[in-house]
Amino acid sequence: MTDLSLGGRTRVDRDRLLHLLQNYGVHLGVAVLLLVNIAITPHFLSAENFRTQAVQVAPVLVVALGMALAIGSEGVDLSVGSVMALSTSLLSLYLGYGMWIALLIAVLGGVAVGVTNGALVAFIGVQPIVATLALMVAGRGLAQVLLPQLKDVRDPTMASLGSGDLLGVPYLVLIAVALALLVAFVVRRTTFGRQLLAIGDSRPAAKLAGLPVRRVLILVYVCSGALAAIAGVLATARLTASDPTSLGNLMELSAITAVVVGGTPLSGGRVRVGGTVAGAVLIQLLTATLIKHDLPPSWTQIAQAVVIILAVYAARERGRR
Amino acid sequence: MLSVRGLSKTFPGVHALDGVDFTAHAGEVHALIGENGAGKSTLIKVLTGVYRPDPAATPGTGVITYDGSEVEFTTPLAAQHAGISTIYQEVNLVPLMSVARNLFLGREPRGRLGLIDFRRMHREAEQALRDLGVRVDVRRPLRELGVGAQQMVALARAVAVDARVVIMDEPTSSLEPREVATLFGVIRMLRARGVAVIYVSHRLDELYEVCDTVTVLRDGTSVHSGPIAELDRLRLVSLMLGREVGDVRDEGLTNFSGNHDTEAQPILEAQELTVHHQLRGVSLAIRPGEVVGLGGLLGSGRSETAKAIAGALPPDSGRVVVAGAAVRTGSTPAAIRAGVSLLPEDRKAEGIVPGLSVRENIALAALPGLSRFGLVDEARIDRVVDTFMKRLRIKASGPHQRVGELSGGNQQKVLLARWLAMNPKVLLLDEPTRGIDVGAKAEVQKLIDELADDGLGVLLISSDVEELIEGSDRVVVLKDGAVVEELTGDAVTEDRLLRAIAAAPATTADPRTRGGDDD
Amino acid sequence: AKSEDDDADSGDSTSASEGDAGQVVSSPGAGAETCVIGDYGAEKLDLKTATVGFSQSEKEANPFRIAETASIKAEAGKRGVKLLTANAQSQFSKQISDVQDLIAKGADLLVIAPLNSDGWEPVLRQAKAKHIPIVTIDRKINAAACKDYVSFIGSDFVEQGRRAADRMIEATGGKGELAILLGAAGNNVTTDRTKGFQEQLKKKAPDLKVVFKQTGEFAREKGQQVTEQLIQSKPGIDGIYAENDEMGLGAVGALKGAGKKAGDVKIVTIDGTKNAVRGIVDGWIDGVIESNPRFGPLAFQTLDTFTKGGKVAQDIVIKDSAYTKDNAKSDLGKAY
Amino acid sequence: MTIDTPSPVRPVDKVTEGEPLGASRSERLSAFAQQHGALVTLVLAVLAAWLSFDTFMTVDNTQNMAVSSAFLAVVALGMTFVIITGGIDLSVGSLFALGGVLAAWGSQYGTAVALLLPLAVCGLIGFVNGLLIARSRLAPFIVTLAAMLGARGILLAVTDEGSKTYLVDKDSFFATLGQGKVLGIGAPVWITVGLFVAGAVVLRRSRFGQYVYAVGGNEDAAALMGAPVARTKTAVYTLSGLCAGLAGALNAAWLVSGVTILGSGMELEAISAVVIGGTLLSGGFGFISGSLVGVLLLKVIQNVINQIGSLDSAYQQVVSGGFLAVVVIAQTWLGRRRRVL
Ligand SMILES: Nc1ncnc2c1ncn2[C@@H]1O[C@H](COP(=O)(O)OP(=O)(O)OP(=O)(O)O)[C@@H](O)[C@H]1O
Ligand SMILES: Nc1ncnc2c1ncn2[C@@H]1O[C@H](COP(=O)(O)OP(=O)(O)OP(=O)(O)O)[C@@H](O)[C@H]1O
Ligand SMILES: [Mg+2]
Ligand SMILES: [Mg+2]
Repeated sequence: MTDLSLGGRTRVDRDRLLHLLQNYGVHLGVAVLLLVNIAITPHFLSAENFRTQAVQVAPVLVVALGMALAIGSEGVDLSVGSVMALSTSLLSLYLGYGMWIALLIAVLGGVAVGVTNGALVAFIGVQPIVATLALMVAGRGLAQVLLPQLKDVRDPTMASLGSGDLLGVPYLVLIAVALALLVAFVVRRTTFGRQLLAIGDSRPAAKLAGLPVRRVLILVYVCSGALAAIAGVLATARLTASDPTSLGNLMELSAITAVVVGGTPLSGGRVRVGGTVAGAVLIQLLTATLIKHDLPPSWTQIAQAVVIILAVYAARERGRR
Repeated sequence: MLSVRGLSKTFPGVHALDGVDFTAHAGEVHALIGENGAGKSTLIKVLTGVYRPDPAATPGTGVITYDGSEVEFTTPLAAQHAGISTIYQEVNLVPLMSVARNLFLGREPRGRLGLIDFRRMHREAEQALRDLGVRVDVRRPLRELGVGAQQMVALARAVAVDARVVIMDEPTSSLEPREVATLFGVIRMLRARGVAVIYVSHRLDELYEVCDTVTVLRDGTSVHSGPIAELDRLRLVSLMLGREVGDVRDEGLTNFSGNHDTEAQPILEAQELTVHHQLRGVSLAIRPGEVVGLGGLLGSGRSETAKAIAGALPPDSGRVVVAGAAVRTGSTPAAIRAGVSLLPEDRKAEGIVPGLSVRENIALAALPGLSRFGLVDEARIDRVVDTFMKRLRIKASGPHQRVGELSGGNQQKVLLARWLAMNPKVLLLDEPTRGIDVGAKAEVQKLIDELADDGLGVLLISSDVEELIEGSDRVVVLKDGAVVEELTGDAVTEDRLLRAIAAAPATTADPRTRGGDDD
Repeated sequence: AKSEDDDADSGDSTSASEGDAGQVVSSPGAGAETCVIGDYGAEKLDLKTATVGFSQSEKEANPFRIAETASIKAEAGKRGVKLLTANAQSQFSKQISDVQDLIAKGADLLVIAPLNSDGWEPVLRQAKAKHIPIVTIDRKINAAACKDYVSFIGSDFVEQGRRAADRMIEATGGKGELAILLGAAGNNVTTDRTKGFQEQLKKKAPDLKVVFKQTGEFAREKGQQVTEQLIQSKPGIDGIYAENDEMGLGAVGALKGAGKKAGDVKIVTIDGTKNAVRGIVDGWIDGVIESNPRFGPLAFQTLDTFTKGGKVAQDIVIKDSAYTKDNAKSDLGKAY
Repeated sequence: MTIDTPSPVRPVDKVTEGEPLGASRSERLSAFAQQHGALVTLVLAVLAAWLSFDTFMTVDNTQNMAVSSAFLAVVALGMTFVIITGGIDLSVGSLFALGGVLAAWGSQYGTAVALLLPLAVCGLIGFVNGLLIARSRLAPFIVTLAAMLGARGILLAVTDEGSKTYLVDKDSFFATLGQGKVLGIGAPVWITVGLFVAGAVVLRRSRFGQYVYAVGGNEDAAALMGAPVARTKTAVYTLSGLCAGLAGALNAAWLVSGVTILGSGMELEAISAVVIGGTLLSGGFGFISGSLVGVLLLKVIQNVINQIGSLDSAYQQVVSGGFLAVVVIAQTWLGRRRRVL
C-alpha cells in the first residue's frame, strides 16, 4: 500500500518536524521549562523539589484524565471541581466509619454525579457543557450543605496517604501514575475506549453502527466523576482537612487546559493520555517557576495565557489547504 | 476559458494530483472522469480556491489560467466573484438555514439601509426552484428536504449567478431520472449561453448524453483528453482503469448475474411500518439469498423504510421480524444483533467516522465480537481488516490512514467492509454504489450477488434504475411512504418500474406531507 | 453519616457562644466625629418595630463569616427585631442587587458587610432617597460618613498589619528574610494588611526583608501549595506572615510536610480562629492578631442609639486582641 | 412516545424563521414552546413571584432588576453572536472587569476616553481571540480561556495588583450614562434595549447575520458557498469583546468606580442566559431576544431567592443549579417532542 511517491527530501523532513512538534510540542515545552529552571532557579535540582511538584500536580492530573475521556467523547465535564468538593464533604462526613468506607462513599458520590451528567447528556440530549454546568453549580452547593465549613481530618491513614511514600515516591504520585496508566490502557485496548472515540468523532455514524452510545456516554461521565472524586480524596489527604468551599475551585479550567494543551482536540474523537500528563506537568512547572521567582499575580496570569496559546498553537491541526 | 498545466497537489502522505493538464472551453460541456480517488474532486477544489496547488517544480507549470490570464484564487469566494460557480461533491449547504437563505447566501437582495429584502428573496427563491421543477416552502430549513432536493437547491444556487464556468461534481448521484432530465436541460441551456461546464460523473450514459469533451484522470494524472464522441465506452473504461480493452470486456459493465432462489421462508419481514408523516404501513419481506429492490421517487420514503427496519428510525407502529423472531424496533444494536445491517445513504454524516483510521472504521461494529472481556484482540482485527481491504480493493495509504482523507468511493467500500465483517443475515443497502467508479461499482455489484448466493438477504435501494432492475430479483415500489406495487419475476423491467413510479403525478418534496428527516 | 468527631471528644463542637468575646470599642470617640439622625436626614424610629436588612458578602463557609452572621442573627433575635438577610456569594454585582432587594423588600435599616469598598454609589443613592441609615461592618465603604452612611464598625486592617509586623519583629528578633502570603488579589483587606505590615517593617526593622510575596487567596490549600514552593526555593526563610489564619494553617501543613520543626519558621497570622490559636499552643504559630467577627451587639447598639436620636461615632474601631504564647492556652475559648 | 437521542451533528428540527407554513397545530405549538420556552417560563416565574411576594412587582424592585440585568444582557448579546457561530467566549468576565477599570481610569480625561479606551482594549483582545480562532484554527474554548487569564492579568497590572481602584467623578457626563434616568427608566436599560434592537437587526436582516448563521450551521459548506468564514468569526469575537468592554464601562459608570473584583463567573452566567434563551451551543441556530429573556430569567430567580430571604447560601446554589437543569431539560424535551411528532 506504500505506493505514494514522495516529494523532495527537505519537504518531507519539514513535514516530519512539524508533525513531531504537533505531537510532542508539550513534551518539548516541559523539557524547555525544566532546562530554564535548572539554569535560573536556585535549589531546583533536588529530589525534594521534584517531589513537591509531583505531589501538587497529582490531583489535577487525576481530574484531567477523566476530563480527557469526556472531551474525547465530544463532551466536557465542568462539574469536576464541585465533585471534588462533594467528595471531600462526604469523606469527612463518613470518616467515622473508617477511611475505606468513607473513601468508597466519596467515590460513589462522584459516580452519582457522573450518572446524572451522563443521563442528562445521553438520554435527554442536553449539551454536555450545560448539563455539567448545572451540576457544577448545584454540586458545590450540595457539598456545602453537607459540610458547611472547613473541617480538619485527623484520621492517621488519611494523613499517611497524603504524606507517606513508597521507596521515596509519594503515594499520591503512585496513585496518579497508576490511574494514568489505567486510563491509557482503557483508551487503547478496550472496546469501551474505541467506542468512546468513535462516538466522539461522529455520533450519528456511531449510532448507526450499532454502538451502545448511551451506555458509553454514561460510563464516560461516571469515569470522570469517579476520577474527580478520587482527586478530591487525594487533595483532602494532602491538606488533612476537608474544605468544600475552596477545594477544586476552577479545577475544571485547569483540567481542560491540561487536556487541551496536551494535544487532545476539543472536537472529540481523540484522547492523548501521555499528552494530558505532560500538559498538567507543563502548567504545574510554569506556576512553580513563576511563584519561585516571586512574580506578581498579574505576571502569572499573563504568562499562563501566553504559554497556553503557544502550546495549542504548536499542536494545532495544520491547514488543510 | 479555464485551463491548468502541470498542476500538482500533495496531502500529507498522498499525492492526489501529479501534473494534471486540463482545459475547458467556453460553450462546451467537459466531462471529468476517473476511478475513485483519481483526483477529480481535488482538481475541482484546487481550481476553485478551496485548496492551494503545490508550488510549481518548473516554471510555467502548476498555474491556473482563466480567461487568458494567470489567476490564483485564495478562497472559494474569489473564484465565485471571478465567475466560477461550483456544486461540490458532497451536498454542501447549511442544513439549519432556510432553503431561501441557502440559495441566496452571500448575495441576498438588499433593500433600504442595506437590509435584506426577505419578501423579494423568498419570491425569487421560489421562482428559481420552480424553474428546476422543485416546489418547496423556501422558508423551511433545508435539512427537512431529502438529499435529492438539496442537490437541486445547490444546482439552483450554482446557476443563479451569471457564471462563466459551472463545475458540477457528481450532481446526479442522488437525483431521480426526472431531476436528471431537468439538470440536463439546465446544462444544455448553459452551454447555449456560452458557459463552460465541467461535469463529473460515474454514470457513463450521462456523459455520452450531455458531454462534448472528456478528460480522464488516473492516479492524479490526466491520461486522455479529447472529444467524447471519439471514444467508445469500453475504451473510456479501460482508460480510467488503466487496463486493456480486452480485460474490461470480460468483466462487463454491470456485474449482476442471474436470479436467486426465492422459495425459502422470509428471513426478514417488515410489517405495517408506520412513521408519522413519512411511512404509511410499509410491509415487505426478504428471503435468504434474495435481492429485493426498493424503487420509488426521490422522497418516497425508501431511506426511511430501511432506517425503520434497521432500528435507526423508531416507527410509531409496525413490527420487524427476523428469522421468525420479532426484533425490538427503534434500536440499532437490537437490529444488528438480530443480523440486520444498514449501509446509510448519507455516507459523510452517518456512515464514516472520519477521524478514525480505516482499520478502526472497519472493525467498529464488529468490536464486541473481536474482543475478549472488553479487551480488543488486535491480531484478529488486523486479519479481518487485511482481508476486507484486499477483497474490496480499498485504496488507502494503509490501514492507519484516516477515513476522512479517502475519496468518496473508498469511504463507501470501508463502510461495506464494516458490515461484511459482521456476517449479517440481511444487508440493507441505501445507494451502495452512489459515487463509486465503474470498476468498484462492478465489484460491489458482484459482491452483492455473491452475498445473496451465500444466503444473505439484501435490500437494495438505488436511484440507478438499470442497477435496480438488473440487480434485484424483486422490486417493491414505494410512493409517498406506502407500497404501491411489487414487481416479481419477468415483471422486473425498466419499463414496468417507471410506469409504476409514474402512475400518479409525482410531486417533489411537498413539505405538507412530510415529517422530520432522518436524524 | 458519622464523622470523625461523632465519637471523639473534640473541642471543635463547642458552640460559638461559649466564652464569647463580644467586641470592645477601642477608641471611645472622645474627639472622633459623630453622627446624629438629624444630620443624616433620616427619621427617628423604634428599632423594635423596624425591619433590618443584613447583606453578607461571602458564603458562611469560613469561621469568620459564620461567626459574623450568627452574631447578627442572635442579636436580632435577642432584641426581637425583624431581620432580612441576603448573601452575595463573593460576587460584588450580586451584593449590589442584594442590598437593593433588601431595600425593595422594606428594610428600614441596613447592616452591610461589604465585599469591596468601592462601587456602592447606586445603593447609597437609593438608600439616601429613602433615608435609610446604613451601618457597614468589618469593611469600610469609600463614601462620606454621616452623609452616605452612618458609621463603620470594624477593625483597622492597616493597624492589624502593623501589629502583625510587631509580632513578627518580636518573634524573629528583627532580622532575617520573610515571606508574605497575600489574600485574594484586588481585595481591600489584602491591600491594607499588606500595607500596614510593610510600613511597620520599614519603620521598625529594616533588617527584616520581605523576599517573597505570593497570593494564597485566603484558602488553606493555596497557602499550603505556595509555601511548599517557597521552602523549595528559599529554604532559609525565617518567617511567614499570612494574611489570614487559613493560609497560615496551610503554611504549617507545608512546613510539617517538609520535615521542619515547630518554631523553625516563625508564623504570624490574622483572624483568631480556634485552629490558629491552637497552632500557637502547639508551637507552630507565633502570633495571631485577632479580627473580631462578632458584630451583632455593637451594630444593633449603634442602630438603637442612632434611631433614638443619640450620637454615634462615625468610625467605631473595635479593639482587637492578639494571641501569643502567653495567652493562647487560656484564651482559646475566646477564639471563634 | 418513543424517545430517541438527538444527534449533536444535526440537531433537532428548528425553524429558522417565521411560522412553519404547513406545520400541524401541535407541531406549531411545540415550535412556539421551543422558540419561546424561556419567555413562557419567564412569564410564569414573574406571575408566581408576583402572587407570592407583594414586594416583587413594585416600581423599585422592577427598576432594580432592569438596571442590574442590563450589564449581563450586553455581555450576553455579544455572546449570542459567538455561540451562533458555534464558538464560545470565556473571556467576557475578565473583559467586563477590565473594561470597567479602564473606563474609570479614562473618565478623568472625559467621557469619550472613558468609553473609547475600554472599547479599544477589549475589542482588540476580542480581535486577537478571533484571529487565533479563525486564522490559526485554535479551539475557541481554549483561546478565550487564555484570554480570560490574560485580561485578568492586565487588569491586575494596571491596578497595581488590584490594590488601586479608580473612581469616576459622580457629576461627570460619563457617570450619568450609568446613573441617569430617562422617562423614569435607567439609562443603562435604554442603552441595552437599543443595542439589542440593533443586534437583532444585524443578525436577522444583514448579510453579516446570514454569514453568522451559515458559519455555525456548517462551516465547511459556508466556506464552499463563499462565505468569508474567517472574517465572520473574527468579527463575532471582536464584537463579543466590544460588548463585554462596553458593559464593563457602563457598569463602572453605574458604580462610579472601576471595581477590580468584578466579573468572575460572569462568562458562565452569560452562556447560561444565552442557552436558556434557546440558542444552540452547537451553533447555527439562535436568536437575540432569547438571550435577553434568559438574562431576565436568571435575574428573576435570584430576586425570588432574595425575596424568600431565609435561604442558606449553600442552598441557594443548589436551587439555582437545579433550576438551570430543569430549564434545559424542558427545552431539550420540547425540542425533541417536536421532532418525533
Ligand atoms: N483532505 C485530504 N487529505 C488527505 N488526502 C486527501 C484529502 N482529500 C483527498 N485526498 C486524497 O486525494 C486522492 C484524490 O481524492 P479525490 O477526492 O479527488 O478523488 P475523486 O476522484 O473525487 O474520487 P471519487 O470519485 O470517489 O469522488 C485520494 O486518494 C484521497 O484519499
Ligand atoms: N420534516 C420534513 N419536512 C419535509 N420533508 C421531509 C421531512 N422529513 C422527511 N421529508 C421528506 O421525506 C422524504 C423521504 O425521504 P427519503 O430520504 O426516505 O426518500 P428516498 O426515497 O429514500 O429518497 P432518496 O433517493 O433521496 O434516498 C424525503 O425526501 C424528505 O424530503
Ligand atoms: Mg470526488
Ligand atoms: Mg433517501
